[in-house]
Amino acid sequence: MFNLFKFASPATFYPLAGRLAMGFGIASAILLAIGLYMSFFVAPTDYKQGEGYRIMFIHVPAAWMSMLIYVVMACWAAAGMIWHTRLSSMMASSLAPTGAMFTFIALWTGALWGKPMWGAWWVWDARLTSELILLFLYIGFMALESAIDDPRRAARASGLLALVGVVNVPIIYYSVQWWNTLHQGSSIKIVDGGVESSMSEIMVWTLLVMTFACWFYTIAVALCRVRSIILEREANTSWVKELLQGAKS
Amino acid sequence: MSEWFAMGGHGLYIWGSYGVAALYMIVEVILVVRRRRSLVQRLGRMIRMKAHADLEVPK
Amino acid sequence: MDKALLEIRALECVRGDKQLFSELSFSLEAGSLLHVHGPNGSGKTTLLRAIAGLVLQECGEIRWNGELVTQQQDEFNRELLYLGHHYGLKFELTGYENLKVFANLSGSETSEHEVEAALTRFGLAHCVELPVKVLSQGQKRRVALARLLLQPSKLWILDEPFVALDVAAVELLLEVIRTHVASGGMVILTTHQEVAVEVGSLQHLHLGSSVRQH
Amino acid sequence: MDKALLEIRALECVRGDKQLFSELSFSLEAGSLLHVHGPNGSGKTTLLRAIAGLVLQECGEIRWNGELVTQQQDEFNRELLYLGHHYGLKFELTGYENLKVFANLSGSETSEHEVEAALTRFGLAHCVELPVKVLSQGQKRRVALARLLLQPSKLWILDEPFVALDVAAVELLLEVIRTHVASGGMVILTTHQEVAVEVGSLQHLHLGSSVRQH
Amino acid sequence: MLAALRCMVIRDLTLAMRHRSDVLTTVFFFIIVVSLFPLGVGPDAQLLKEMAAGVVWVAALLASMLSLTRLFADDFNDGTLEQLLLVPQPLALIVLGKVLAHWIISGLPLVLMSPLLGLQFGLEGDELIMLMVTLLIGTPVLSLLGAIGAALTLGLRGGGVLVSLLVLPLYIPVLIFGAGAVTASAAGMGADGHLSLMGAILLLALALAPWASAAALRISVE
Amino acid sequence: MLAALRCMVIRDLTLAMRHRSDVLTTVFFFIIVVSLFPLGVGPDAQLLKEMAAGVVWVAALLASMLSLTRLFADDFNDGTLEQLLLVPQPLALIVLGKVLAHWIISGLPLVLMSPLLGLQFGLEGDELIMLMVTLLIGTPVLSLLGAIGAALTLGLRGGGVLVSLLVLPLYIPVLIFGAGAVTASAAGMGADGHLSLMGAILLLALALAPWASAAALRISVE
Ligand code: HEM
Ligand SMILES: Nc1ncnc2c1ncn2[C@@H]1O[C@H](COP(=O)(O)OP(=O)(O)OP(=O)(O)O)[C@@H](O)[C@H]1O
Ligand SMILES: Nc1ncnc2c1ncn2[C@@H]1O[C@H](COP(=O)(O)OP(=O)(O)OP(=O)(O)O)[C@@H](O)[C@H]1O
Ligand SMILES: [Mg+2]
Ligand SMILES: [Mg+2]
Repeated sequence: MFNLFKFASPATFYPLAGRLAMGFGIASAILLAIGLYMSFFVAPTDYKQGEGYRIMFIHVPAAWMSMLIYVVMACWAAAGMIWHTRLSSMMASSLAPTGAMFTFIALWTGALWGKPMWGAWWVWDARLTSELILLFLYIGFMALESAIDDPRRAARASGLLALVGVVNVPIIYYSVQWWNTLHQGSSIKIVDGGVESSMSEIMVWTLLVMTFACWFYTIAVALCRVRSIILEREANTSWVKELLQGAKS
Repeated sequence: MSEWFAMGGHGLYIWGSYGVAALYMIVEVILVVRRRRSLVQRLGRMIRMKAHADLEVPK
Repeated sequence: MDKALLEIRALECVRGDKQLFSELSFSLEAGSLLHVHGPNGSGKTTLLRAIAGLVLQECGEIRWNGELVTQQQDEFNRELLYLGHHYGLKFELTGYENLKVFANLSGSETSEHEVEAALTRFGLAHCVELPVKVLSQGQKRRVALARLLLQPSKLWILDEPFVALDVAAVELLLEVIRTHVASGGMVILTTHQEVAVEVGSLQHLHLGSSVRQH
Repeated sequence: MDKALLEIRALECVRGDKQLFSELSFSLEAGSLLHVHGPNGSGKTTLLRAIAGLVLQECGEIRWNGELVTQQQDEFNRELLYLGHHYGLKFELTGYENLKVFANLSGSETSEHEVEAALTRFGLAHCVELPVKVLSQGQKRRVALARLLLQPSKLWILDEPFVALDVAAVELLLEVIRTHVASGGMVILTTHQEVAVEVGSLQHLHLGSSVRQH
Repeated sequence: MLAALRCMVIRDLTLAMRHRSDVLTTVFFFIIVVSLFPLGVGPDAQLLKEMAAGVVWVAALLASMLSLTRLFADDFNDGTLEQLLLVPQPLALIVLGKVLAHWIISGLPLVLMSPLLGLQFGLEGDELIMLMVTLLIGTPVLSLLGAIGAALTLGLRGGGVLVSLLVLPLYIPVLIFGAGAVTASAAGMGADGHLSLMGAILLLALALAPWASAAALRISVE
Repeated sequence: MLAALRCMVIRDLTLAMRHRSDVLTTVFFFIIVVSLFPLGVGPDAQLLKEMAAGVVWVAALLASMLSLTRLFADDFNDGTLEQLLLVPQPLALIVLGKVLAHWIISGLPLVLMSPLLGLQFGLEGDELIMLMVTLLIGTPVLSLLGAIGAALTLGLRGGGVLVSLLVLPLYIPVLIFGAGAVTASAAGMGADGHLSLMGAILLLALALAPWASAAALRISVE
């Protein structure tokens, strides 16, 4: 989805990112409002879990985003390594904090869901553990990046780390199948074009709306952050000077 | 109303989840916007000062 | 004259937010020496390291034998000997052991005898058995330079090789460089000292506020 | 002429199983410069470090103001500034911070302004805010040398101070040394380079196969 | 190719032998950490036996990680690393040589010590052998993966703790299968599945980690 | 006297705030090490609950020890330590100030994190509080004793592992009583005895360790 702009130069990308961020931000706010309304007022009470299952509508999108963002981040890092495009590594580092946040939200909401459902805040189950590791990977990525002074070297080093760490994502995803665990397996499957699910239709729709809201939110925040990063790294170029002088005088 | 907030006994857990998630997202947005704004200010000041210095030195 | 072996085209290097040089182009054929001049911090070391592949250039290309060096790293490294500010010696090993390791890694079959001869030539006969860390500054430098006699590389990149050497050793090194160039080798060097590096085909490159070339 | 401030009597230094020099005696009064000559490994660095108290001599004595330095270590250290092969800089700190630390440690009240002036004098004005580790070799050296302008020590011991400096910086350093000697300071230095260290009262000391003195 | 590998290994082993105390400290650290647990958990023999494999494995992880911080640091500081980047051999091969030497110095002694520590925790016969075998397959993976982290943090302030943050998450699959194999064999189940998975991980690490470390080194030296 | 102490503490805290990542990495190291054990031992909740106190305590020992190696190192390398030896205040007081700052930076965060980790291991209510209290009394002792080891190994090659050899044995009494108190209170027995013993150890360490470290520093700087 970000690939469209891969070869764009920072100078042309900067204003474009501003407009896109605004658009995605608004879209995500609207979707979030609809999604929240659906999850609390439209979706029916679950016959097995009662009201508690409503945590799902934030837990599952956050868990999905946490993994997706890491993969996207690794892809950007790989692109930066292969083609030496400056923008790619900036995109990678702009995604990391949001990814870490969603990982934390998945862990937190999972723990709050686990107490009423399993009777424990935390069990050392494969999926839970690997999600925790994912959080450490994000933190390691950010720590390494902040420890290196030279931004270009920092981008390359942390990009390499992201690539090495990406092997963990399939482990998280398939952990439920490899080890039989407490945590629930996939309840939504994509079978030749159609979506098949064990949940009621309205729950699936709510989940999808919330997922897209989170997705758009991520894009908006990442674009906004990448604008700051572009400014920081390109502070000495003439286009930044013109831009800032124009804005201030 | 308060019955709805209780969520069938699971209120604490549900509101704990949604509350923290909302808090985090709002804080993140604020941080991102603030970072950009202060950066634009700082760089702008730097560039303007440099322009001044360049003007004054040759004279 | 031969076709140029080493070709630099439109090279640009940036460190931090400082552009050290840009649009730098030159070429070097077999049997010639390039002397890079410039004040402190003008980017001589950076240029030399970029050619050796230790620093990534911002743009521009470096060709060896007509091909990009990045596409033939191993072959290029076989033809290259880089000696920088650092000695690149393990201080716990003796001079002999240090040289032996480098000779083995460069893939050349170097006999014990040759290593000893190189050390003797650089006046280190009486301290072969001392670990490098107790040697004097100039002696350390001599050990590092003894590699020049052992590795059959074509291109020598020497970053201030005369530092810490006494008069006799400077003479010796000049002699070694002259022989190398005369037999078709290539040398790129920098130095702030006044030394007479006169050889057949000599080029000068000036880095600094304004980049000139002659 | 004054009474000699620094006196060396029958000094002998041994490293490993090698006697570097023995029966070495000389004295130095205020306003004079001692240039120590000798080939690589002849013991120049060892002699300088012995005077600075960084190496223990085998026998002989070193007197400052007529008293043994070992008995007035603190006072002697206050009068001494030693710059060796190593830069003695913290690579993570900026040049400014490095100098500030040294100034503070030496107990002298050095203002921000003075430190900046010293850096500017050594041509480092545009890189005060860079950590020393990214500076070029010559720039690092210049930072270390800027200490000379900040600490009011009488005796400077400089081990090959001209290494890595470009022509302008060598000139500048010579100027600084001349001023120091002219105002009653004392300098002991070694160098392999041909530089014109001509000052009022100049002594030479030759170390090496045969120890001579004039 | 092989000559260069051999040369690197011998060089690093010679260097290590020049300071023998460095080698010993890793082993002692391993022994001490393992011995701390019975003190913390209490003397219950059954409990100790059940946690034995996990504890020995975690201690091995920590010991290997601590010794890693110095894998490239010395070469980096004295400029040898630069020269190693320039020798006409694939850098990955050089890295492999260094990692091999590191394993011989700090991994192999752990493998050899492990049966003794297992005995202290009440492991017996087959379990002891299984513990040794898993460590034998697993510790090279630790050295290989750790090299990536060590290369990435080269020359950084506070590299020691940073390297643990980067490397420990990557170690986790090895830990799970390694300790799992011992537990499974203690429970009478076959551990073949675990072992073959570990073998696969080792092969994968052997094939990829040297390249990744080489790339990281190039970034750090610049 | 007190002014000098305060000055030292504030100086060290300011320095730590300059590299905030250093502070965070200690906590993360602690969390990661604790999280490694369940992966090695397996998910059996009962087993995990029994070993919880021991594991958290050992991890605290290791985290505190690792951060210790840098307690005096920076000051030593840049020559500040020499200067500190010369100020007209008892050296033991200076050391106490540094240790206090070290505890605030690396001990206190562990204490604050411990209930969360306890929860993951299934500890509840009283046990959690007991875990926190023992760590609150115990971690200052770790910093105090560790300072002696850090001072002794100052400037030595491979100091990191050496310090662990010197210091870990000294830590053992704290570990036994600290983890013991939690286990005892979980078993429903009173932990008062353990706690008062730990208090005594703390007082003793507070009275003696600064002097010992000061003496060690004088030896190392010479
Ligand atoms: C801290 C605890 C937890 C963590 C770290 C966690 C982590 C995850 C992750 C990573 C996913 C996405 C995986 C995938 O899409 O296949 C996920 C999905 C899910 N989780 Fe959790 N979880 C936790 C607790 C819980 C609890 C307590 C429940 C309910 C009892 C739960 C129910 C679900 C459901 C229903 C899904 C959606 C699965 C699907 O449809 O694919 N989780 N969780
Ligand atoms: N991160 C950075 N930010 C700004 N400038 C930098 C950065 N890193 C390096 N530099 C500058 O790049 C230059 C590097 O110069 P280099 O080492 O190539 O000089 P040199 O010509 O070899 O000098 P010398 O004669 O002193 O050896 C220095 O001027 C240094 O200040
Ligand atoms: N342990 C040892 N055994 C034998 N010789 C030793 C030992 N330690 C040092 N040396 C010798 O002592 C001498 C030290 O010389 P020093 O460093 O003083 O020389 P220098 O005159 O400064 O030389 P340079 O001009 O190269 O700097 C060297 O020749 C060295 O080989
Ligand atoms: Mg240079
Ligand atoms: Mg010398």
